[in-house]
Amino acid sequence: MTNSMSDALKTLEVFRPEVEEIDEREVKLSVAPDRVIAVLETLKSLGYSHLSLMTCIDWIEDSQFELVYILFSWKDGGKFIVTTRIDRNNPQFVTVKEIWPVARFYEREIHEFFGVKFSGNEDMKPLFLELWDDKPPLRKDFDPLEYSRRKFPGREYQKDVIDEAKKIFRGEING
Amino acid sequence: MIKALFNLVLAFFLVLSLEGIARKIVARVQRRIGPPWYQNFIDVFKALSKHPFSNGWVFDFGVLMALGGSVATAMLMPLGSLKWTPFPNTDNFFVITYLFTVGALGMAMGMVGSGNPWASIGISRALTQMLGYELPFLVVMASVIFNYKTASIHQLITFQGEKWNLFSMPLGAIVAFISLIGMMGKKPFDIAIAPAEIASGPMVELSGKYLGLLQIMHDFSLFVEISLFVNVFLGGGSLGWFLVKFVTVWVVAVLISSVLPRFRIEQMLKFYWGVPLGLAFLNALFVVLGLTL
Amino acid sequence: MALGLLPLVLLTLSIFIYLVSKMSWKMGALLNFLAGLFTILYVFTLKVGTFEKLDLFGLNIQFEWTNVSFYFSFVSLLVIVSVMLFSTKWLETQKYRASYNMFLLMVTAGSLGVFMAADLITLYVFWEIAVLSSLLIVPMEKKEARKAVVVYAVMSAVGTYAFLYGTFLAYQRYGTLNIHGIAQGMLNDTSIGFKMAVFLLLSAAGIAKSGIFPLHIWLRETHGLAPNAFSSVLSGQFIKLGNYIFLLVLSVIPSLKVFSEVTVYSGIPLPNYILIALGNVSIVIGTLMAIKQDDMKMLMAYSSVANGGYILIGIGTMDPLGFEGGMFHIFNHAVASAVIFMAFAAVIYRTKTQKISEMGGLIHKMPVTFLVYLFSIISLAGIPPMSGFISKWMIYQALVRKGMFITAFLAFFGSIGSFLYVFRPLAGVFLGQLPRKYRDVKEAPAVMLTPMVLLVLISFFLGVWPFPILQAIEKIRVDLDVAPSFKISDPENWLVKGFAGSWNPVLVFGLFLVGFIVAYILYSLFPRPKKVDLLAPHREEGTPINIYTGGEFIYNPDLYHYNTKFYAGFERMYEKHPSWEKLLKMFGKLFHDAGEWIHSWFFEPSSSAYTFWVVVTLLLVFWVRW
Amino acid sequence: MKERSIWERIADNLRSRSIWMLHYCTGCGAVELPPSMTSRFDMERFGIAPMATPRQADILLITGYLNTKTLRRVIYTYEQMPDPKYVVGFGSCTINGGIYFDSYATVNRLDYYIPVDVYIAGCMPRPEAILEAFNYLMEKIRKGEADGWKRYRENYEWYKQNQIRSLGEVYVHDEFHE
Repeated sequence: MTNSMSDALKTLEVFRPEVEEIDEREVKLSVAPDRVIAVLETLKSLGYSHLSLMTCIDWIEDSQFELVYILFSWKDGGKFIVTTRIDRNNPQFVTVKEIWPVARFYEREIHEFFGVKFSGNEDMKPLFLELWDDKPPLRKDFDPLEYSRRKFPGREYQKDVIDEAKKIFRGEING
Repeated sequence: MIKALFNLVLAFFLVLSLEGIARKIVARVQRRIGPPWYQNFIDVFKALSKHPFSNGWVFDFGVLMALGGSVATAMLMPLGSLKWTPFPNTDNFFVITYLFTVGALGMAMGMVGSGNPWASIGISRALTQMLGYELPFLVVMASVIFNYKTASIHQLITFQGEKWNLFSMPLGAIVAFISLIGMMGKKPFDIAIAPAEIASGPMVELSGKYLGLLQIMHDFSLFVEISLFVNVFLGGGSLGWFLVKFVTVWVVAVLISSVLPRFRIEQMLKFYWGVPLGLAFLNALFVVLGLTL
Repeated sequence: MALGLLPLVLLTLSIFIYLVSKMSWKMGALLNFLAGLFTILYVFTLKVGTFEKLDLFGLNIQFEWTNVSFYFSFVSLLVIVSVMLFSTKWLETQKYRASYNMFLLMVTAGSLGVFMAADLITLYVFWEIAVLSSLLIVPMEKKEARKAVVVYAVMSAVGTYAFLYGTFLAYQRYGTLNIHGIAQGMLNDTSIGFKMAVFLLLSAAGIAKSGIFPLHIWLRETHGLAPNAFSSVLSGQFIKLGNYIFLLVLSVIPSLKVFSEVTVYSGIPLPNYILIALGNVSIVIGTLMAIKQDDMKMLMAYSSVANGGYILIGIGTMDPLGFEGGMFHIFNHAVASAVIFMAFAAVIYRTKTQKISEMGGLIHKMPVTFLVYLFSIISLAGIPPMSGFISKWMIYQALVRKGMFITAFLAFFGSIGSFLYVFRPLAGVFLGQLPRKYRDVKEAPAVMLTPMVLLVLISFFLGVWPFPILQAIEKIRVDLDVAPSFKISDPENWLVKGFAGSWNPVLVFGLFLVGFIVAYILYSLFPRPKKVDLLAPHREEGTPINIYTGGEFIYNPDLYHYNTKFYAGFERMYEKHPSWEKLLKMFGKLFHDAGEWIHSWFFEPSSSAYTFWVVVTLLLVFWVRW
Repeated sequence: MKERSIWERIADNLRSRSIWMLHYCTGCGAVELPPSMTSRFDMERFGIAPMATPRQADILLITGYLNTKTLRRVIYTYEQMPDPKYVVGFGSCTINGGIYFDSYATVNRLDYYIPVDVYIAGCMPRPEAILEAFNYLMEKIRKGEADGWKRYRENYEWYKQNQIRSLGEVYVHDEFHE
């Protein structure tokens, strides 16, 4: 952990983040949802000005979404990964559009693929998917194979080609 | 009138097979086999046999006017001697060059009429290119006409009985050849039909038979341009000799164009208005002072 | 009615028409048209050579009807009558209709008087009538036109007063004002300097009027901002006044014999050479500036500059072919630019804008205007089936024959440049995508289309069978004995002969027809095309434009039309070009500041200094007592 | 296979000898085309040349997986091509979805949407396979069996209905092209 990152951690003590050091210049901070905005702003003031990614992870077992903000500092090359857990059934969170304008598109994408609503960022139009009519696709409970079979009819093979291919692969029958 | 029809038939078969040979030459330069010599015939008839799209009556009218213009010019063109001149009293140089531009203007109007901005960009490049290569050529031709006091092509041929203009006015011949490459739209100067940049420029909306008709129009214009150069600078002689010279000029042009990259518009204009124009005026000066070799 | 009365009758008629138009402008316009029609028929009946002397308020006006005046009045009347017919419908867009009718008739009267005048003073009087009435018509429509008219007035004033000064010089030396008298006097005059001075002063009016190099600035704004139909008269007919002066100066006063001892190059005397040099420069300026204009009327104004240069070169060479080419080009340019300006007027009548960049795809809505414009640009650019080519062919023959390679080069540059700038409005305004705001534009009314179609048919007919007009010009050439022995047109075997070979216009048109038929046969042999509807996005929303757009769906046609900076590649080459207008504006500024300085010198704020200067000037005046 | 008139047979012969390929690369297989054009494999000797616009092209090469966005543009381009047109599907992605068979955005079978004349197996076939396929296509054209475009015209409704089923709507407004 570089010393500049460790003093940044000291200033963040007040928010009592769970610190986990992943790499020499990479630290993960998991914070309670209501303190995230404050942590982000302090980190930005400390030089971690580049929001290089904002994404979301679906923990379906404990029915939670984990919002991940990756901040990078051009001064000392350190990277802070700020994460927080929000409820999965009614995913709500505050927008960070004012801090980083680019977040507008990240949030729009997260809304499209996970269904998380961001108060304060109202243009939630679909960004990548065209005319999508099903559950947000990157959720764990969405089954792409079933969707693909329903939406894009495939080719019916008389004999089961796939397991025959496995046999050829294992050399039981010659190809 | 029979000679005129003979002109057309000769133009069609001669130039299409020559273009097939040109594709063969380019292939050989790139060390590959290349298509058979009759490939262009197949392409033209295949294009004619498809079911095309038409973008409105201006599009059709433009293609017809283009083909009509270049067919009329091909009919006027003498082939190497008075015996093969379809209309002896009307083969004036200026009439041929300006009747040739009827075809060019008809094509330009038709292609822009297709409504595709690629085509308008291509046509604006083609017209600028015409401004580029036409001027040195006309100055050289003016000096030739001033020297022999006649603008009718078949008289120019008879004047070159013993010594070709190529040797009596070498500068003029070089400049005329450079602008001939520009006129034909071969490689260094195919800015207007650049397939990579503007999706084959004016020909972007040409489907089926329009593509075939434009290909035939291009053949007739090639025939007119090269036979103009051969008549004025490489003297006359029988039809056989004329064809030999025609083929040699074509092969030399193809060889040059198969190795050169494409110019930009400014480069092309600066090139044409630089050395070739200077040489053309120098040639005019020599002619005025009577210093022809 | 006697010859001299014609212009005077027209003048009184214009007052009468003003009163009639006050009541109903449509009646006034119709009367105007009938008067024009009557004049053009009457002009045919006039016998060549009738001489007429009138004294009006003590000023004896001499008229003489020669072949030249017949040719010029026929050309200008043709343009004016068609514009009068055009404006019977077009006038509804104008505010000052009655005065428009009146001044238009005054312009006709003035120009007829100029063409008929036998002596220079009558020529000057009618010249002033024509110029002043045009000065009053130009600022009628647009507010900015007022400033443009000032520039126009100054430029033509420079020309006319130089002309007047030349007349007095000639009168003072040769004792006569009659043109033939002056010509006789100049023939046996010896001092070259004096003859040159009179020659250049007289031709200054021509330079100003037909927009040749030094005095060509007014053309852009005046043609651009004048009321649309009148700019057609301005460029079609007013340039002919300037060309008449050139003809007067170059051939009526036989410049070849008068300046035979100062020949510069291959038989062309020095003054002709100066005029040809000016013509060359104006071709280059006209072509280069026309290529980069975005306003279509200003574009055509610069094309008038270029074509004025062509005419001057044609007549300047005093070579039989060049002379006849120049004279024929006067006719072609008049008809072609009149039709083009009327076509633009029809377009503006419908779309209310002059900028090429704001328009597009009008062919779907105004096909007849498109066809009329297409055929007139074929004639203006000098392409075979139309009459424009014959005149340019003759000029090239003369230039190449005389070995003037620089002029020939510039003439070729002008003619190929004319392909570029006539094609720009064709592609930008008529072809391409129709913008949304012109979705319900209708075709121009029939009354506007008929004059255009008639003029185009005349030009087309003369392109295929040019001999009637060539014989008329040949009569003029024989009158002014410019190498009378040389035969150019012999209608028997349909040949137009020149030094360096001949050609047969009917045969060329026949070949073009044969080519067209061969193309049509080939076209109809093969499978029928499927129609692509270019107006689909206008008919029902939500259908993309069905042309190749790289696989993308384009719903908004306005984005997909290429008309601004059409020749970007070429325009970039002469972006920072020296501008003659800026030079003159700088001079204007210089005089303005000097006047300002002197003005502040005198008009002191304090009254004592003011009285002091008045006393000093009075003393000075009495002391000198000149 | 109905009997073809003499003109039709000649035209098919001509069409087989000069195929113009549309230069519209939809997937990863397009990288195999340049080597098949240059001197080692030289496609041009069979008369096959790349063309810039669908209006001039005869065959449309689907060189890889097709997601919904590209499929819309492919259908639109296919309809812009003049009539005797053929489609060649490269690689297993066009046959049965290939490695993206379970993706929510990738098409599993190409010829539900546009008629395909020749499939080339392989997860991106090499130039030899491509030339072999082109020769096979030329043979089919000569025999008149390559009638994909006729099938598209005859059961146009079926194809349209398939397209709507998978894509919702073929033409789509997106904010980036207004």
